[in-house]
Amino acid sequence: MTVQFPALALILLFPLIGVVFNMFFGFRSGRGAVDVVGPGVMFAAFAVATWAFLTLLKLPPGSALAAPLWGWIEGGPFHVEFGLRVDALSGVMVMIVTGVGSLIFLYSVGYMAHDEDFARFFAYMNLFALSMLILILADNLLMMFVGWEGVGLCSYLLIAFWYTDPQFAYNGRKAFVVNRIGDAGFLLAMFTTVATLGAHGVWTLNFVELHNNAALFGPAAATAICVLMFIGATGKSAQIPLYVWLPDAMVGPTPVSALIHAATMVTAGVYMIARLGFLFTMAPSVLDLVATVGAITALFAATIALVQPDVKKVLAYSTISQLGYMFLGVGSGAYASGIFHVMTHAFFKGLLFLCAGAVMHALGGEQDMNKMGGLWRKLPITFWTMFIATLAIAAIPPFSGYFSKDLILEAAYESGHTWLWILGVITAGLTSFYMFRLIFMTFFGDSRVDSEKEHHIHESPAVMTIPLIVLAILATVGGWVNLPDGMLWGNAFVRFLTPAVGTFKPIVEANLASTSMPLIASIVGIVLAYVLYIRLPGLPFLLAWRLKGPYDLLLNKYYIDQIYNVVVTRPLFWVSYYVLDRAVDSYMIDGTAEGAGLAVLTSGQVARRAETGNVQHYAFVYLLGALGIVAYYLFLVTGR
Amino acid sequence: MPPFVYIFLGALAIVSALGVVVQRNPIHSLLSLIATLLTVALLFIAEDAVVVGFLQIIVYAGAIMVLFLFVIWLLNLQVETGPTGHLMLKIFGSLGAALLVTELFFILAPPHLQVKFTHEPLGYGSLASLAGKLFTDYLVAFEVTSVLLLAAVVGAVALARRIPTAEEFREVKEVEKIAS
Amino acid sequence: MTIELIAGAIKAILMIVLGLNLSLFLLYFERKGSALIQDRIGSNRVTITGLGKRMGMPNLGIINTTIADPVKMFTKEDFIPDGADKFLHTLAPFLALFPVMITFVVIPFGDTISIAGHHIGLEAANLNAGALYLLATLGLGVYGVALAGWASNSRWSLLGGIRATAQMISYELAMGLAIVSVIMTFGTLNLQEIVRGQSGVWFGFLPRWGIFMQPLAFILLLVAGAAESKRIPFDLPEGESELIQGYFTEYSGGKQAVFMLTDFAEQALLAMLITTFFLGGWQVPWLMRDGFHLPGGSFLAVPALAVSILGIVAFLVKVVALCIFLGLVRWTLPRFRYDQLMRLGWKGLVPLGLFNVLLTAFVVVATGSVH
Amino acid sequence: MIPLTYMMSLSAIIFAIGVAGVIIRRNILVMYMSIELMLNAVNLAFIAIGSRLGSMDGQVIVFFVMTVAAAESAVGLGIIISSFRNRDTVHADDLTLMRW
Repeated sequence: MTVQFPALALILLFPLIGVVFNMFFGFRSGRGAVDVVGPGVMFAAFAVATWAFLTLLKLPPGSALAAPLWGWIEGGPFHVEFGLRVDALSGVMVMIVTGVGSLIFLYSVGYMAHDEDFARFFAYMNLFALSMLILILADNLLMMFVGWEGVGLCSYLLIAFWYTDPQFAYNGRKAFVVNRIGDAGFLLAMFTTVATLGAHGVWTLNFVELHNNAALFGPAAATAICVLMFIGATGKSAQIPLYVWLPDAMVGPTPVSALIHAATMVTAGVYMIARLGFLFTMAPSVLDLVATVGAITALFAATIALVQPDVKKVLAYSTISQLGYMFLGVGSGAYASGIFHVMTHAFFKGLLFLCAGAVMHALGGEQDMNKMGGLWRKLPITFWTMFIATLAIAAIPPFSGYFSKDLILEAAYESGHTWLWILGVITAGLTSFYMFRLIFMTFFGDSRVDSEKEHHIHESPAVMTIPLIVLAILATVGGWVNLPDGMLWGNAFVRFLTPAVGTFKPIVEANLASTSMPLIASIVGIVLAYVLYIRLPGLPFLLAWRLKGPYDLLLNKYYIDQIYNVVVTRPLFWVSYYVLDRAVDSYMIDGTAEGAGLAVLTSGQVARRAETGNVQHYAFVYLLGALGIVAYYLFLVTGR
Repeated sequence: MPPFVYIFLGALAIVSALGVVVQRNPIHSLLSLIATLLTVALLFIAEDAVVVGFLQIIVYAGAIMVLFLFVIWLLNLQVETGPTGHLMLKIFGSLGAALLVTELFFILAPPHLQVKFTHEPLGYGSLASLAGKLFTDYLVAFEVTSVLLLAAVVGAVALARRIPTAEEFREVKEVEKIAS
Repeated sequence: MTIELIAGAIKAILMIVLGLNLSLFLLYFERKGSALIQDRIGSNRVTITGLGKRMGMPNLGIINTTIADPVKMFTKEDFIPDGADKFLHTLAPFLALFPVMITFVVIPFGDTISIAGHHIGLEAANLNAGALYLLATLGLGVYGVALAGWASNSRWSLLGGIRATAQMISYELAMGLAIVSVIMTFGTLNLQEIVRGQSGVWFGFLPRWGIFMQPLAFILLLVAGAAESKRIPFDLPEGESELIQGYFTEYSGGKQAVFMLTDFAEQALLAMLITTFFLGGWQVPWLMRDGFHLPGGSFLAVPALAVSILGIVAFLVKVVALCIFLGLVRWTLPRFRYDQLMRLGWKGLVPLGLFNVLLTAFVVVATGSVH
Repeated sequence: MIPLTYMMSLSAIIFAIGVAGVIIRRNILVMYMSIELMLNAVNLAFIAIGSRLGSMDGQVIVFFVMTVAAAESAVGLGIIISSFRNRDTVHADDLTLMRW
């Protein structure tokens, strides 16, 4: 059943207010007002979202809240409404976005305290929140696409926030372009959908109606649409082959990395696939593709993260690999578990980024872990929260990450993707290794901080630490909403989501080995990290020296950027310049244009002879004309 | 009106019209033109278009021609001297004009020109009848004409006005100060 | 038919002679009247063998103004300056005099009289479009002075001519507006009709003259006419102190006499016009066709012929009185400056005239007296 | 009453004279005068035919023609003055700006 809940519009209205205020009055009103309005609207939206979510919980399972606002496009039979819809899936996402979002906004107040462009920053952030909420609350594909584009734009704007550095601006452009490729896929998928359904006389993009008419999609159409959608998802969610933008996106302010590039936007792809689950279920081959890509991405990114010296780079690659987990989950058909990991990941990865931000804040923008160490006494809150988050991401029970990641790997195993499961397990081990490497290098050992930065290391202000603590709590208990079967309330989360995304039907029975392997792998990773970075600090360098080849390979991220540069970018530039610009533009187009001009010119040169410029000559010609006309009439009256 | 009046006036009109073209001195041309206008006005009156005839004298001869006179003075035009070029143009222009006359003769001569004669109504050509037509059938045209005149006045001023230099402007200001 | 023609000729000659005689009178007044006003003796030398003195009468200078001056002028050398356009130089004075002279013929100087069963209106030409004819001829008066100024190839003359032209066409406008308002009041273009329209009385005693119907138009016509005839205070075209004699600086002898005659004739014509339009023309107060209807209600019978003669006399009296008035003005006021002249003409009289026409139109429509 | 053909021929002749004047005189002012000549010729034709048809329309048209002629000459003379000011000539064959 669907309940009308107009208040949903408020969730969009509040960020909109924030955008308008910060964009047009932010500078004049000064820092105080911006600091109040920027996070304030997010908290307000969070409050409304909570209200909506609670009402949703009271309703029987499988029901939804809807707020059809107005008709948007009326093209004959084809019509698109501007409507909002909150079912279990989007409800969870809204809670994540507004909740984590408001915390991160609060954090940014402290983080951006010394930046001049605070108003622009919060305007962009509010705009991002607005777009993300549109993406989530949309009740049809087109509106979702609007949000999809909006978050892409905001990502670009915020990555290049400090646009004075050309490198940053370049990274922003890179993210934007790469995203465009994915968006093209999304767009084509939409066209295909409309075409396919239109052939059957159904003109709609509404999710519910699509779901009801899912039977109309033949397997071929479903496959095509899903592939295109998946391309879009890889672009937005940084999967192979379109992940390259995310590491570079780290040049943006850390709250941006936390909110956009860890917690919310990058999970849009997962959300989209879960939202269109009924369609993907009709295309199992695509599901396998999704799962494979996810697993490989997870392992791939994790290996790169092993050796990165830059703290944010490590977190970026770990984000990619966690996203890979999510895709593995949804690819295995367990959409609920994927979304579950989205939630927990939002908690602990957001927390990790915020902590990294706190560290950088304390060290005056230092990002190189080789210049850190021994900070845990100086930054106790940061340390403990980050430690909790690390345990969570390393999937150590009872922290949240354990439940979600375990659920995903279990799903992978039970859906028969054994090899992918093995990859996932290895990745789990790598994950815990590089995360604890990060912890150890940052907070333990003796300090390697530059001496001039040494003395003014300080714990962050409360406005920054409070979000850390709240998120730490969430990262701890967040996973408990979905315990293994039989314990207390069991898998309440999955049960809650099931009516929205469908059930997961295992084909292989899980066994003790399959359920215990990930945990073992994680612990092994932790021990390994401990040995390497606490016990024998020299060993890593020795290894790096001995295994120079693989080390450089990882350090340089498999030279993927260089390869793309040679394989894609250069040819593209070459074609654009030599073919399109030189040949087509200058010869064909300009040739025709100038040719026309030349023709006119020459004919004018000829015709000019007739022009003496003397009025009387013209008058004489005029007289001749008059004579002719009179003669004609003379012929009329006299002739015949 | 007895025919000889028409003959006399017509001959006068043609002669003076020729004068407009052949006189070398612009002032003489202007005088010939005025003479033509007056004779034509008299022909109007002879044709019972009394009001229009007098209007022609008042407007044309009394106002517009004075304007011409002023312009001639302003430009200080003298007798045209020296060879006036384009002899061919002159010859062919005259020939063309002559040809036009002959053609018009043929067209305007009976039997081609059929006009059914009617007796003129009472008060024909009087101010009342003219005004009656003007303010009923031709009202819109009349109003539009007034707008046209206004536009012409503005345009003429804008065209002929010379932007005074700074000190000229100052002088004008002083004069006005003295005057007021 | 013939008798009408004869009568017309007689009347035309009569009017022109009248105009010329008035001009002579004005010439006399120019001499002796100004002397009187300026407390001089004036011209008093030439006499016919001192006849007047012998009779012990004071010499009023009639002889030397009315006879000696014209004789003297016409006997002087007629000089045409070098480089002047001879034809136009000769043509100009007559071009100036001609329109004025032909204007006299439409002035009604008396009521219709009947001689031997023939009804003869006492005006040279009874035009239905008399007022338009008036305007037309007055408009043509410009060319004489303009060409005189141009043709005599002299700076003074040209300046005077330009001034005269500008002044005349400027004040023609106000004049025309005044006449138009009168026409609207009486609803006819025929001057005789206009004069007839001024018969009768208001409130039993006030004659229904135009001056009482159109006081504003009266003032307009008076001022504009004075400017039209280039008399002081509007005599810039011939301002002696600035341009020796203005547009007829280069004229001498008979032609100059013609110019002066034109001036006087214009003055006389102006007087006649004002009389016709505003002072009831030949109307005698309270005099009907059969006799006087005095305000008291008492009646005094008068024979028809006497009525006609009385009318003519009244006309002449009014005209002469106006001439004298104009002369007084002339000898009283100083001369305008050029910009003042133009301002008065364009910013003063023309708007007033327009306003007056508008007002008249309203009144005419309101009183429903649309003809 | 004089036959219509006479008036028509008269107006035709005057018109043709005006045409010739426009073409052969190089003084713009005189060309303008010739244009006025043509206008008057046409007016004459209007009046003649109108009086023979016993309709006032011809005279009304003539009235309008006069008004338009007044406006036209006002603007035209303004143009002549300004052109004389800028180019210091009133000869049509010196004012060949239309060429470039």
